[in-house]
Amino acid sequence: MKVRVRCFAAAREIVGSGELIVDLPEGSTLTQLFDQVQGQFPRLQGLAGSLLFSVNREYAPSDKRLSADDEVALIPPVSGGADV
Amino acid sequence: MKVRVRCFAAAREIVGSGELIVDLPEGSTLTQLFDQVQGQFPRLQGLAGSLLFSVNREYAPSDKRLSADDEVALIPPVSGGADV
Amino acid sequence: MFDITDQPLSLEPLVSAVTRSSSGAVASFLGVVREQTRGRQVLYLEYEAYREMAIPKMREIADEIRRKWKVDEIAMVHRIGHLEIGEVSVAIAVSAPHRHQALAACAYAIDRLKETVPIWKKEVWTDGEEWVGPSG
Amino acid sequence: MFDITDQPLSLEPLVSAVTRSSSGAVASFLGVVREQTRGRQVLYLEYEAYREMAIPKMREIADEIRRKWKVDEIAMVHRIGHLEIGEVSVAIAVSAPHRHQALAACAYAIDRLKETVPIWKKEVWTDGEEWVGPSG
Repeated sequence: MKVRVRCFAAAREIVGSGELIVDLPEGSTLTQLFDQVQGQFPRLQGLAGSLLFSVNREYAPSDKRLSADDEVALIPPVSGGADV
Repeated sequence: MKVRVRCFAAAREIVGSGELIVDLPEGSTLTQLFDQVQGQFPRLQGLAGSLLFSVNREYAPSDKRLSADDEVALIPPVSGGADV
Repeated sequence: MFDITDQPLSLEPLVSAVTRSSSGAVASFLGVVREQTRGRQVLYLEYEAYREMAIPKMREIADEIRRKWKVDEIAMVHRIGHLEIGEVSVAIAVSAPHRHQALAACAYAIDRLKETVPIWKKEVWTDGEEWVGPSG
Repeated sequence: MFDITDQPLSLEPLVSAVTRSSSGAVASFLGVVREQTRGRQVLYLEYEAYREMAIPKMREIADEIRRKWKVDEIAMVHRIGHLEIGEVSVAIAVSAPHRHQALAACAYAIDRLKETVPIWKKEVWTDGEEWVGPSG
């Protein structure tokens, strides 16, 4: 199955693009997705401990199983709202 | 001695003016001033329990002794800042 | 900026007045004339101030704030005269390096203004009028 | 009003958007780009958002606020793109019948925005750049 992976901030810069299409076995989890993407972009390992995921624009745990056409995002620690 | 008495809000409406000049014996207190003004404007009695005084633009206790040329104000309960 | 005015208030001039290069946060407050006041239909309000005492009392509140929180600047302006429903009676802005200070100081400023600054409000209804106390 | 924009922010449109005839208070907050950030000289900031998720997350914060306080309306707008020192990165306004609700809800809104809304800031200094975490 194919899922769309959106990349932001430091993750986007490592990947070199705001979006990837990743081909995965049916029933894969977010962890499996991330392992695959990290295989392609090893520098993502530096973010791994702090990264959150969203699936279809909701934060999701890393054991969540994905479905075809899901929109996943790699979400580094957020920092909106000014330095205050 | 003469002191200037400024009147605001309900006190101003009862007195019919924003300002009075009151002639008092030397060393009179705010209480004595108010008794004299109330003698002239008996409806002030309805405010007496809630009224504060200022002398020279600072809140002052009613036993404060006045000096010539002091600016006294009759200060009904304040209600600035909207009904919130 | 501490003032009493008979002109309509807006926040923008206060925000500009308080923002410094050290300011990371500007908290502000507007008091607005509400439609309903304790069940009676208000037509309009009349605000009156002891201007020569009110402005120094605003400055005292600012001094209190500076003793309690690390803030950059404070602005308070109160309107007087005839106010219609929906109009702004008071505007406050506080800038600070950090948001918690700005927000706490702004809340303190409006609480203290209502307690100590000699300004009075008369409510005018269809069937009468009354000077309102601090709980109003 | 919940939005992400690359245009300069000002409070006035948010204040107008939230004020109702029932509103006695409008509390607002601006986040401003400060000169000093942990001792390094910032030249400018770059903000980036996951827009399609950020706006629903702002609406969720507004829903949380409505469950906690009696408020009239809530507006939150975050700017993205290139921001210079002194520019506004986020603007929030909350109206309520009473001041305590408006002030508490406004403080809650900025706290939660910083925690949950997918927006990122990169600091650019004279000698480098870095994506900043939530404590930054």
